[in-house]
Amino acid sequence: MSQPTQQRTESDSDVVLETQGVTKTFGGLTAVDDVDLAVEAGEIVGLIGPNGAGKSTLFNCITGTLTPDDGEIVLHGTTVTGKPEYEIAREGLGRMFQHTRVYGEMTVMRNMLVSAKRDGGIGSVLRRPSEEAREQATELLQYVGLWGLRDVRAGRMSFGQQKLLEFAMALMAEPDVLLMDEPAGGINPSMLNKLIEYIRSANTDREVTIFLIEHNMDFVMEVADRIYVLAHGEKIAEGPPAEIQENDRVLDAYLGRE
Amino acid sequence: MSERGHYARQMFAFTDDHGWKLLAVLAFVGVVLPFVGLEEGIDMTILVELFLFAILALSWDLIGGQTGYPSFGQMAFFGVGAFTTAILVKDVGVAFPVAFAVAGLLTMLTAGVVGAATLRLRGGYFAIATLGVLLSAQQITRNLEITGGASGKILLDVPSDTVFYWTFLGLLIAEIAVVYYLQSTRFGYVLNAIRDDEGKLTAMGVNTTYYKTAAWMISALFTGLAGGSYSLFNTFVDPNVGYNLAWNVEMIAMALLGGSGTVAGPVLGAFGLHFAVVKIETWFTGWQLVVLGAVVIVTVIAFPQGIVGELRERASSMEYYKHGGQAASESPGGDDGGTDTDANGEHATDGGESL
Amino acid sequence: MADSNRRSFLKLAGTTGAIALAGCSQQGDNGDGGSGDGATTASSGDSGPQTITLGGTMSLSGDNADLGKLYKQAYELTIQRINDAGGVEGGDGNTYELEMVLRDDETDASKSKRTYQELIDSEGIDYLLGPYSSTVTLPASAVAAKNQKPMVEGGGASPEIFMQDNKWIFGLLPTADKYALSSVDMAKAQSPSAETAALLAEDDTFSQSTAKGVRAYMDNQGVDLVVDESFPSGTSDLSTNLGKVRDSDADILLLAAHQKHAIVMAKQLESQKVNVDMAMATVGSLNQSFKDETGANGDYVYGPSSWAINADFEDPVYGSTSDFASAIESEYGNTPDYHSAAGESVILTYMKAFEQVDELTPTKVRNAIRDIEFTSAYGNIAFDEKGVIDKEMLVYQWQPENGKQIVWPEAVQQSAPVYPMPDWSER
Amino acid sequence: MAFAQFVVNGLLVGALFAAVAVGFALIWGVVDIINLAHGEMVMLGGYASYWTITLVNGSPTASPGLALASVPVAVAVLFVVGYALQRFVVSHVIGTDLFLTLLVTFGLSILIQQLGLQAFSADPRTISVQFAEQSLDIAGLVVPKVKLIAFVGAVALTIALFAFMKRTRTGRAIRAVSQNDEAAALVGIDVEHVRAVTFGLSSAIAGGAGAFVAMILNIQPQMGLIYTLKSFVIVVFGGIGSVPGALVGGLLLGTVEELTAGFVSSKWTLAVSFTLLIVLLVVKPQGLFGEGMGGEAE
Repeated sequence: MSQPTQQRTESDSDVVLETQGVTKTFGGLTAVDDVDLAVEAGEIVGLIGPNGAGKSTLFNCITGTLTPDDGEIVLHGTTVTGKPEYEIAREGLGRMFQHTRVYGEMTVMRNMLVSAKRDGGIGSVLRRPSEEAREQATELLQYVGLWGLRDVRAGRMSFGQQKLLEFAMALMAEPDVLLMDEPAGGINPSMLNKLIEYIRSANTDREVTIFLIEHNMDFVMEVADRIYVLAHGEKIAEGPPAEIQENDRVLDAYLGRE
Repeated sequence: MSERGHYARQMFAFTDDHGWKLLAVLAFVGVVLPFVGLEEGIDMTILVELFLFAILALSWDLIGGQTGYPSFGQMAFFGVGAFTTAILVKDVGVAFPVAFAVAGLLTMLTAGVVGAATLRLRGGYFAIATLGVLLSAQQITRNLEITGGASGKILLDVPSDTVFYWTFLGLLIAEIAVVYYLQSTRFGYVLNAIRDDEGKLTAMGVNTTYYKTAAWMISALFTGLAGGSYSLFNTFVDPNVGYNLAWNVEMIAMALLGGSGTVAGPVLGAFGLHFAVVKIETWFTGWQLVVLGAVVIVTVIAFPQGIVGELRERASSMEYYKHGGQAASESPGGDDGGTDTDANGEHATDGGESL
Repeated sequence: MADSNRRSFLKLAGTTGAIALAGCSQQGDNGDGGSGDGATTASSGDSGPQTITLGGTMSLSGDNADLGKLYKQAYELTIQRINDAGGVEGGDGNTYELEMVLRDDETDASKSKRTYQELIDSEGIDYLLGPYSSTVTLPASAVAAKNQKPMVEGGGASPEIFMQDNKWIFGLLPTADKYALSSVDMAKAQSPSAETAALLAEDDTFSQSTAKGVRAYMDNQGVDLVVDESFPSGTSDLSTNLGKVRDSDADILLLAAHQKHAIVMAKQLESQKVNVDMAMATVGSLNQSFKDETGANGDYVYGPSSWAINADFEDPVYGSTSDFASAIESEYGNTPDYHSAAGESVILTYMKAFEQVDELTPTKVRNAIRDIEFTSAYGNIAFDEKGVIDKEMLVYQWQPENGKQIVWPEAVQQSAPVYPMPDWSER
Repeated sequence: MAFAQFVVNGLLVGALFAAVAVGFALIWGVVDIINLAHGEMVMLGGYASYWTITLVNGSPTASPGLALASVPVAVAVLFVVGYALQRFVVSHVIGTDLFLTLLVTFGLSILIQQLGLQAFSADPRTISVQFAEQSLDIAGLVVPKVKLIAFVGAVALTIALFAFMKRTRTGRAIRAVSQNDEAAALVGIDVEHVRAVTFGLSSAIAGGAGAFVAMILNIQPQMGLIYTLKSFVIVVFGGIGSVPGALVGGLLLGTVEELTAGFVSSKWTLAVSFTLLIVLLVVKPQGLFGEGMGGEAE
């Protein structure tokens, strides 16, 4: 296949998520064009690019919301392209949405419990949630500071509170890889540092590999180990934050010089 | 669905309690009444109808309120059940309990088939598709030989009203117990999550098809069993009785006016509205539908979240502010996020998927 | 018709229901209100004349409210006339005033069981008036049988009602299967004699019974059925079916349906260029409103009736058929038709039965009705062993010169039928 | 020949269904209301026209000119009725749960129907249009004159609505509200008023169609339900919320029904259209003509 894949053959065992030549077009417009990228276990990887660069489309291809026209999605070394979204998610891929999505009419606690990783067969579905799940939910809610609101209808909370809840819900599912679409979007500055802290600790303490789209440059440069840059659907750069900041093609893309 | 409608469906900790009490009171009163003088007659007939409508409202609510799939053709299953027992008892000559069981199975099967086709549709599309199912079932039944065509089936050799009193009471208690229990399980949580944001749930690794199909089938089962008993109770069924278009709307009105997404709401809504209908028919003979129409309009406008829902929303507000509300997790002064809520947060979860 | 007593009784019944709903055990006081033969009739107490309350439901709203209105008028006026004349001389020596409780069933068969049960238990009614339409009558008649209360009805004509071995139901209309037969007889007797027929039937119980009856009859009489179509009640346009009739060259056209479709047929016969020798509609083609709405297009259209407004029958309340007709007309401003006359005779049947029993119990009254024989504005009233009146349908035709005329049977005809109907090109 | 005749029958009556459904689609698209009382607007329109003619002539018999002149009366009356209903009743449930709006319009439906029953009695009524009951013979096909008038009238109503939406300021405001009511409010559009006007237009066109129904068929207080149900089918045929789609859908439904009546049996007409509704929704929820047609008039 294409070059980057071959370059990293020696480290393949560490790669948890990989896209190989992923292409997606909508009625003649190519939203994602032959994109290769790889996320290794334990990394925090950023995905940036100007508006309309195809970042969200790429995310949707990875999660199975969209099926790529061409190319493969590889999760833990197995191809998952074309599988239903929920199956891909079950294989350890978590996701947070750009517009925060929680179950608005359920209580905070139930939002957590319904997000728990399913254990056991049909029978477990028809039982009350296990003690472990409750403990885990309690711990996570205390961690993000929502424990006091556990019996409140989630949709009643503020946007920031919902964002934290969604983050806690994502962790509740114990993902290996967590895809975050603009986690910092719409959050007030005072909460931003808290968020960075949460993401870091999820990454280190809970061993969640994180792959995030972000527009807030300060945020992404601070939190990410490595960054991919998309423009017009194509991958134009990759590397550590410092390198990306110096990259001419990236600057051109952002400043519209082409 | 959005804004006002959703207040009706929250704070489940509150409902758990309610469902339990309702179940206990209903079971006690229902079982005791026949031993303290309830005989066959008008009171028993009205009680049977109250039970019947409570079963229907709760059935609708399981799929329409709890799962958020707005079925607008639930009476299709009632008709399938009604005609199944009518044919089995009258033409095949099987005993009522057997016919009853077959009716339940057949209705669930029908729901499975219909669900496979329609449960992929959302919001208004689903509502119309299910309405289409009801209407074509009615028309097809009208043209079939086996169902008695337009003339329907006369069923005079049937069990006594007392048998149906116990049947409907048992069905209602069973249904309340089932829904009440399911609400506390992962299954129940998933149904509510489907209602709130099915896409999110799928992204979190849940195959929603199984859950919503199962909910639809349970809902159809109780509707079908109610229909299966009703045709014999009424001693007559034709396509207008079996696929009653007025009831199709009434059961939804009952669930919504009581408070949908709860156990107590639909049951109390059914009791209240049907009792009102009975009284209106006596007091406003000839004008009863005018009054009923006005009552429905005024009630919906005055209590959009239903009666139980109204209580519920107050409880939720108290809970939120008791624990500091917005300030609970945000630094003081940082209320930018708060103002964003209604514009973004609510719409993303509530408005995104409908129509 | 409501007095304060009934109101308070009704409130009491309501309270009982409410208590039952709330779950308290105040149930002992009901259920004995009206069951069993020995029950007393609801009486207004004091020392005034005793009253007998008749009760039933009618299509006061809903699809058949136009016909339900006719029954209600006839019931009310007849009861008023009886009371004005001093009431009913009961066979037990007492004099009774009649009262009536009439509920609205909206022509909804899922309402009749509860409503009739309510009338019996809460209103204490022992003598039931039947509803309109066969579907509502079926469950209602089952309630009557179960509670052993007689039910006399003038609005349910499906033969199924009387095939259930129900000893408590009596019908004053010829059964639906007979509705179209005399029209076929008439067409057979004309020259040229009808050999082929087209049948269009609405898909409701009544019309399907009519179609079934006439189908068998035509088969028997050697009339060839060349078009045989049913259509849903919701159908508003008959042109494709009428086109089939035109292309089939059928001699006669029978429409088994109600007034709505009778009007559409009359309008569209011309536009679809249907030239048949006879076009008849089973229900609704004989009302004045049919003619008013269709104008010249309604000319020559036939319809069956179990009653002749100009027949000369003696009537114990009004005097004669024509007196009855003019009484209704002056009171309500519309001409009565056979529905009205049947309704009137429902009340009279009870009156006659009350006069003949030595004790007023539902069973005795029922037995009296079985053997009853009298004449009313409607004609000779007597029931066969199934409980149906023995009556044949007359055939009427709208004639441009004379208006509505009885044209069959020949023995009673006012005018000869204009048969064949003139072609549209010649009108 | 039979085939052509059935198609003609279908198109003639289908245009009326279309005019009814166009209003249904409009209000669904713009105000997001599934109006279960829409059929009652047809009924009221029919009576408005009927009483106008009766008032002028003393009987419901009219020359073609008077019959046509009664249509604008029905349109105007129903516009006012629709405007008021939205303003005073339906506006209370705008933007709430789908079923709350369904319940309110259902309540309106029975209320209007029953009040109609009390006011007009249950007797079916019809308008006789003089000289128009006969048929034209066009290439061997039977084409009733009165139906031809109604066909042209119904199509004209639909086109007038379409032109109104495209050409007028109000039309543009309606489209703006349908696309984004919040943005429309920001640029100074009185959203409440526009919604009420839309409801008025929707009812007006249904009322106009009702006047034609009174001429070619008949009217009754309980006639509304079947028109509401057919509107559902048509709107699904044409694509939900699409005005031009509804026109085509109506013609199509008429044709399908008459072909069923002609070649199978009239007793299956409703069963076939309701089943088609389900199949279409499942297979092609965006309607037979896809999004392309749907987008335009919304």
